[in-house]
Amino acid sequence: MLHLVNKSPFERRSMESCLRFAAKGSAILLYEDGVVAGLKGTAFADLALGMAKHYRVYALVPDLAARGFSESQLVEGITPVGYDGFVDLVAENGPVQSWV
Amino acid sequence: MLHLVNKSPFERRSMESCLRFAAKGSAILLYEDGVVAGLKGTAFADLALGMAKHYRVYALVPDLAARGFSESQLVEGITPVGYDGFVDLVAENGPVQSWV
Amino acid sequence: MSDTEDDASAKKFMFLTRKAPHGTIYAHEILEAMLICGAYEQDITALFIDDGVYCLKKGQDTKAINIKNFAKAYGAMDGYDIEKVYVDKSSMEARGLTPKDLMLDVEVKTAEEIGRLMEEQDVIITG
Amino acid sequence: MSDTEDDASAKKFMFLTRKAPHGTIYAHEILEAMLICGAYEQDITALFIDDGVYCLKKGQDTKAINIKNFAKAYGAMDGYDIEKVYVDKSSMEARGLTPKDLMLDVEVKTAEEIGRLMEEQDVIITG
Amino acid sequence: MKFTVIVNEGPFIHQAADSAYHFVNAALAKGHEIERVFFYYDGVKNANKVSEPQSDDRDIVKLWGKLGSEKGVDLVVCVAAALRRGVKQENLAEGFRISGLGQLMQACMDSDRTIVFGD
Amino acid sequence: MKFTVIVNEGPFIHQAADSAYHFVNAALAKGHEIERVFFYYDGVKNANKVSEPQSDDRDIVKLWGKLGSEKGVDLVVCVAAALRRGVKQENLAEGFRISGLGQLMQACMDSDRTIVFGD
Repeated sequence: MLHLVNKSPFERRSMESCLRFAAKGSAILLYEDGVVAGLKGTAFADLALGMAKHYRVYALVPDLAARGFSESQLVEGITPVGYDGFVDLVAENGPVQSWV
Repeated sequence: MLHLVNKSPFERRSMESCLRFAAKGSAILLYEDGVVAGLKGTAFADLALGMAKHYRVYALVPDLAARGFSESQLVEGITPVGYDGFVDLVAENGPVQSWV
Repeated sequence: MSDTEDDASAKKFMFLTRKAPHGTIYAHEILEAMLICGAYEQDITALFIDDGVYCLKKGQDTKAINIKNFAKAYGAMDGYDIEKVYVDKSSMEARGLTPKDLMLDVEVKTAEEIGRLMEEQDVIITG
Repeated sequence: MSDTEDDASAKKFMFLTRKAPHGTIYAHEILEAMLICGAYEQDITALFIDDGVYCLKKGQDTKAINIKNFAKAYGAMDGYDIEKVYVDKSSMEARGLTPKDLMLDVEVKTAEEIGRLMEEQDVIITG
Repeated sequence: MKFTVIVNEGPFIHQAADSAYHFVNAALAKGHEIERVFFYYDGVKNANKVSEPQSDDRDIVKLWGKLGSEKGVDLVVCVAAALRRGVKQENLAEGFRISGLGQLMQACMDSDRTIVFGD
Repeated sequence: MKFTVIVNEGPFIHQAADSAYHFVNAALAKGHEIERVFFYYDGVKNANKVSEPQSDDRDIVKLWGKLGSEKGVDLVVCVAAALRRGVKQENLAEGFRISGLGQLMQACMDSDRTIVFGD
């Protein structure tokens, strides 16, 4: 299945919740303010690295760019996608749980 | 001064932020979903006890009651207040910072 | 168990409550959606995790905040054949709550069980 | 330093940004309020803490999300005599940001200094 | 004392509008003055008179309106925030008025305390 | 595939409406069908035609409306959520229609995927 995380882990605990419940191997897409969870050099970078080992983790490039970051700043193992990739993730991984 | 915390610490990190910045001795009012931060027996109860030692901590009774809790379930050192007490806290402790 | 489970055309709907009551309207309006959906003979699961478990707390009294106490309507779920009502063990424990604190008979599930339950759904409605 | 600091009738206003840009409108509308307030010759402090520090990140490009890039307007603060622009050290460090990553010259303050700064205000406007 | 109250969120979705309303009433009951209630962000939606809550729930728009028309509390909706969100003179509830951010500044300057209610 | 999209938040204040809009466009471009976009909670405010954004910003209400009137995407506003929030036939933007939660259920039943966009 696909889990969607749209909030900064610095502000809310929704990513923690996602990781507590999501079965290993699921897909997780970081988008909107959630993209900062995937960046190198932050207090959550180690968590992001760990996530990328147990899940298929993606980050939405339009949201990264809007916040002044590029895909090269994502930790290893996180795959950058566009809105078309977002659509593919939904099509290929049902059902979808939004951690709003 | 007076700090207002209206969010559950289980959902957001606004109480953590408040405690990071608020000068010792300030007043802190827990209200709305924030009242659960003051309850005994939760994962945040120790933090609440510590808060009550370094700050003057209050919790809004109408919001406790709405969520099915009573003032006797607050950890030691947190003072229950009504909306009138909320007004007094504002009047007696300026300025006011809302950790929304 | 609901009859609709044996109906091959029925879809699996999960209504997921993760927010505390009264501070925001999310839990209230998920409940409204779930009760309407009860009429459609689908296979419905009501799941309460994170601060959503507070929605089922006994003794909520909203008079002093003058907000409609929607929590009373959880009792109507049974009448709509919504019988799969689950709460998350870790969420309950973190909040110091036990099933005795709740207004409904619920089944307590582990996070792992809930993760699997999510995977089985066709639709997860949350807010 | 601003002239208004010496004006005894001027009040101390803090405009506090704690939310990331674009995911919500809060930071954008605080900035709009702050720029209007610049005309009132009060003693204004612009403070960025928590995810608010992301608002000052260089190189924001909102074309692909088709949302107005309000971040460009931070540059206008200077023209409105808003010269006290502070960011929180701990918020910057947690996000791996340094002043070089930011679009403005800012002064980095510790949480303790910021706590004291808050105490000195007459008004704190946030959202 | 004189208070300015800022309401950042619309009715029903967040408790902010309710908390602000109860705070204002409690302040008045204690003999304080409300210099102004300023509705900013989604708070401007507290002034949308088309709103029709469930009959057994509180009607926040009307409750605010009464504070304005009966107790003379100055309820100001930010024009910039309101335009964006579809609140204009044509759907403005009784008791409110639409004006600019200057009204917020002036109220804060003339008050002893400013309190923000938000999400 | 057939998708149902649920929008939980109003325009401007949260990115949810924008993200949903971009998702719907990307899905259509890839040849998927949008069974329905259902506006719930504050999401109903996406259909308020009185909304007037800044001239240099996107106009989400109009963007949605075009998807409805030009591409035939079914844009349904929940009547119960809308009444509470002051969205009615009189201020409903072009391209939207108001209906009940049954329209959400039916869409989910007829779709391969349902995706929620929220705060």
